[in-house]
Amino acid sequence: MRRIVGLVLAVALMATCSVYAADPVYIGAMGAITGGSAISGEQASQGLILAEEDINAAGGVLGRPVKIIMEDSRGLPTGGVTAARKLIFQDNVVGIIGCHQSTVVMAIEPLIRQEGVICMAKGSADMITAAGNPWIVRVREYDTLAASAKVRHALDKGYTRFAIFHNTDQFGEGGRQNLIDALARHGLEPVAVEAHNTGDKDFTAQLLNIRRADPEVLIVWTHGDEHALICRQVAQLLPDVQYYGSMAITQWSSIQMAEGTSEGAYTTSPYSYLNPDPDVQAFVKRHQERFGRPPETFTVLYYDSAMMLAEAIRRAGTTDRAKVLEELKKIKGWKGVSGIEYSFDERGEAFNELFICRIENQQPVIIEKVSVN
Amino acid sequence: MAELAIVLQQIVAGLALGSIYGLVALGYNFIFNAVGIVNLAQGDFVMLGGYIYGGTLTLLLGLPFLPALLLTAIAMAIFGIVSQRIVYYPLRDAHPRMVMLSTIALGIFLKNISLIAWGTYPVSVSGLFGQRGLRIAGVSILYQYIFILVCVIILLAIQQYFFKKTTLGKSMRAVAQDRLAAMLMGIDAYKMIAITFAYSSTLAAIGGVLLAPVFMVSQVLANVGLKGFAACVIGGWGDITGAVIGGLVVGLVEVFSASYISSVYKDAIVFAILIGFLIFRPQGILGRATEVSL
Amino acid sequence: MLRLEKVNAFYGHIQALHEVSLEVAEGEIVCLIGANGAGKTTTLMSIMGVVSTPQGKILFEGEDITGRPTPSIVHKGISCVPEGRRIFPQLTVMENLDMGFYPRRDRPAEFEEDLERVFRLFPVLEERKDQLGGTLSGGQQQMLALARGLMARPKLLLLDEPSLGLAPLLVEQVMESIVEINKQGTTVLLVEQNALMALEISHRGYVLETGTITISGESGKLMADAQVRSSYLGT
Amino acid sequence: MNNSKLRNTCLVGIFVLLALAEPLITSRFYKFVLALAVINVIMVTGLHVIFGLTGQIFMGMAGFWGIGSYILALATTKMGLGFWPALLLSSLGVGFMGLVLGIPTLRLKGYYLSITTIGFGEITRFILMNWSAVTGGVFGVFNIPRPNFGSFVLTNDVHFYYFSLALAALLAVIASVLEDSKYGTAFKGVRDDELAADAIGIDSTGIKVMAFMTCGLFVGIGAGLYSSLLTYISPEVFTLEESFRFVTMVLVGGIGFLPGAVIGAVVLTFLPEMLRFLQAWYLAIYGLIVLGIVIYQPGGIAGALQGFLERRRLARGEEKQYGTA
Repeated sequence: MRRIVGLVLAVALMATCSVYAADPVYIGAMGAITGGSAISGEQASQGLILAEEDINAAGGVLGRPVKIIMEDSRGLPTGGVTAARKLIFQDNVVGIIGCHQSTVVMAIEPLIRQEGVICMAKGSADMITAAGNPWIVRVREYDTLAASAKVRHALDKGYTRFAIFHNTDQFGEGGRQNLIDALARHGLEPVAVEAHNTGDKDFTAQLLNIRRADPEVLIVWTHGDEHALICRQVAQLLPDVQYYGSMAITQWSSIQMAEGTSEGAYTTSPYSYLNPDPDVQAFVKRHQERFGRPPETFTVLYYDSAMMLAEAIRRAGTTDRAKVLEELKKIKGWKGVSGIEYSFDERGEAFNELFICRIENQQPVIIEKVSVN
Repeated sequence: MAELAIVLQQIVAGLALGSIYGLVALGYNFIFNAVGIVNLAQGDFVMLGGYIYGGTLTLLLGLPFLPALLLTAIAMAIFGIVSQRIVYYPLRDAHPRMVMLSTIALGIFLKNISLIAWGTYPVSVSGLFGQRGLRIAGVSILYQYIFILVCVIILLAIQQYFFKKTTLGKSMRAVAQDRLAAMLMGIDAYKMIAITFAYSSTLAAIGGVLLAPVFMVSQVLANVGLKGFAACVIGGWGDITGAVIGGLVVGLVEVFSASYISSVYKDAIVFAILIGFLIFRPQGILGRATEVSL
Repeated sequence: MLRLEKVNAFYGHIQALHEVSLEVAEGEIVCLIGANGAGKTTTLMSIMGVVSTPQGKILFEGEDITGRPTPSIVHKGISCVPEGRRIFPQLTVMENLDMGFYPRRDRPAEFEEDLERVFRLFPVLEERKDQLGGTLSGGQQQMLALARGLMARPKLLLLDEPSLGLAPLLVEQVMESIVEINKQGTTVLLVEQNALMALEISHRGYVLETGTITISGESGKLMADAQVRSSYLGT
Repeated sequence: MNNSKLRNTCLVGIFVLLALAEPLITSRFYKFVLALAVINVIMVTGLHVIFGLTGQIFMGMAGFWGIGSYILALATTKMGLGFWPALLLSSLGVGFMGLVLGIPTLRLKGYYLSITTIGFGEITRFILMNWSAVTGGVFGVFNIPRPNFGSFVLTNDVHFYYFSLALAALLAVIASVLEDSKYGTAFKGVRDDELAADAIGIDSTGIKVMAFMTCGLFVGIGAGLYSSLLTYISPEVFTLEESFRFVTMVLVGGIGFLPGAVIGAVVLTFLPEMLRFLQAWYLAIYGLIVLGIVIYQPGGIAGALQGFLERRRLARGEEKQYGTA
């Protein structure tokens, strides 16, 4: 019996090998699979699973299959540095997609520079590209872009009294600074700035402090779980204030968690699953069938990154990282399943446009597309 | 007037949070009163209760509130007995530090196994009241919070009665204070301990069920364990009313320090107060609980 | 009533009792004397089933109770007042007595009657019935421990060093109450380091040395025994 | 073989093995993990003094670790100090923190002490995160230098590894000498029975403070090396989970036996990296392993080893008996 199984296995193995005679090309990815932000890691890995299938269905790259290896950063710099070393030294990857925590990207930045590995960062902090590391590109909206888009949109609606409520982590602190800068460019100052820690559950104290300042607009800069709870509590405590959320509130899961209290909130987002664009809808449908829910932002961003990296390898005709990077940076007007057209600029930013979304009937409806210039 | 409304709202929020911590503290207290140990996985038990109620019974099986609550309580009671068998019983004669480590390890295991079992998305259920609430004079209160407070008071009364008046309760306290002597009285100490774990896990289940609609269920929910612990210390170990009062104090401290001192240091402030109590007033606010040799 | 036949007991790898045989007849006070560490407490704990699986045979009223769980032994009618009293410090005097009543909790009607009996024996407990056990004085705690043991209305009462740490006057008082308890119909097995006291009030006695019974007999004879006198009575 | 001789033999063996292991590991990734492991060895040597010798469950390692890392990072990048004075400063700084933490917690025992140290660790993390003016807040500290000997800088992970290994060996020697001194006896006295220790005239509170301080001095060095190895640190690393990880290292190795703690540190640094393929399951299994050890092998690896040696000794003794018969 065992022999038969062995035989079958051997045949199966040979069959697979004959399809892909060559060694695979390895692409690395990093995300939080465990720990407090494991939710984003799961979203990312779903995108990568689909990307690997699509790349290989299209014949792989350079006549070789592509294997995407996702490593756990736990969302922490410590986890990130070992994960990156594993990907670089053990798996010899062409590039690393992620991580979505800016602090992890910053932790691996010296290594990326030293070893010359492409990093398609997913953190939003400005300092990632400001570090001047030629090997880092970013496929995500960056904080300045999101902050100024939000401020401009609110100003267009005639609001002038802004309150800011942010997470104390790197994401939130960066957002706060960018919002204050964006307001300053219009000669304004926030009437209140409040903060909360990751994992907080009750925000009454901060929201009441904000209520004292009597703002017209509340811009909240934080992650999915906290966002949902803040939406609920804002509905109780600040029912008359116009809510501007982070990208997280457009997420399908976040809207469910808010239980209707995010209704009417605006946000900037690189993606909405309601985008009528046929490419986006095709991807949403496929994801829905496969995983039982619409793809979230990190899913499409990781997917798009993997597809672009594969394309850059094809164009370069080699896995030589410098050449691939060169080709990657030449990509202009690449249409992703996020609905955004990516064009890498000299800083390595792929984003120069963004959607303004509004939650209507529990759906993230795209109101307009704004671009940097 | 507006200022008054804000202060009232702060008090309401503090009491609401505090009743949650008090609820968790009751669970700690129960095990402590009965076995003389601290189950550091109590917060994780609450999380597990929340997941079973929210993730499995409500969202997956679509059960209404009461049957879901009952089944969660039963499931957690069984789980309590099983975990007692695993993390406490083999260590019953070992140094208490080993029990402490084993409960922490159990907590880590539960947090991560629940990540696998229920996924990374927080489980959100509406409970009986959803996001509806009262509005009086500019102060809004969620019905769910009122419900929690009522439950805590009822449980407090039950627990108080149970430990002071029933033979079972008294014999549990006897087991906690001197297991050997209790056995010499003919008390089946290990049966008592199993019952203890079953009940305190049931308390955790109720905690999870009540918290799910306001906090959602995710691994972070387990953090209420530390706050509940702080409530126990501040109220005085072993004192049942003290646990609830301690919980309310922690809730109020949290909200007021977030309002008037620093919202980002509010947890640090709670910890600092906790440490202050441990050092300067280990018998707690009420000072009724006598010295604890932990 | 109680018979031990060649009982061996172990703590880990260390053998604490070597083939201990002894007998307690109904209505007797039997004392077990010996130096510190001779195995007196171990003997009692073996009877109570606290020492896990002793070898040999322990018979109570003709029934083999070797290795039975402690609670079931207690329910058979043996009570033990452990060394160091071990009253429940955080329970009130009443609650402590209530715990003593535990084996008979299915007969609540008899509680008051028993309570009266022990309060007659130890009136001080009635005065302090709402006080926490831990706040009593040493002598009062010893009385509470005795009273708690009696609340089970045991056929056989095992007493482990009831005189330990008490002032001489109190020792006398405790011993008197043991005699009184016995007169009221409870058989007593008394473990004592204070050999003189023990022999004075008991009918028979055994001497235990490093886990072995070396001498046994009527208390009066033991008191006259030269070896006992030199080793335990200090004369 | 008495206990301290067994300990010394094991330590020498472990450090020699560690020194020889590096060339055998070809992957640069695992070479880096090896360097991390040695840093953890240093940290655990410190924890051994509090937990292993003195028996106090110290759950605030992340606090010590964070403070030490930040002292070195800030001293080198903001104050312009060289690596060596900065390392000394971080050792002394954390040692001082140990003293400060030790004094008010004198009276605390068991759970109370552990919870206090949990609180200490969490408060430290909040301060590191939010006191941006000094710590740089959540953005962390960049460009932390590697150690240097004159103009020779240890940018290579392998060089860094041998350097840390030498330091770790030195600290292990110091810890062993301490353990065999009268202080070691006092530490163990407090661990085994605090009341009894008090009764025979050991100043158990003073001894606990000293254990905290010694731990701080050691951990400060490990923490300084850590931030130098990574060259970038940020505060969200120093969590309660990490504190527990260090406690686990001692536990897995065997409480009270330094070579055990060292093995525990190495094993538990490599284990997660080797279990990476388990992805989300890893931490759950890790919790289960710890639980299993606490319950079924409370002596840890060292306990298993000692049991094995004892059995072998017994077996050999029997053989001899037969031989002479």
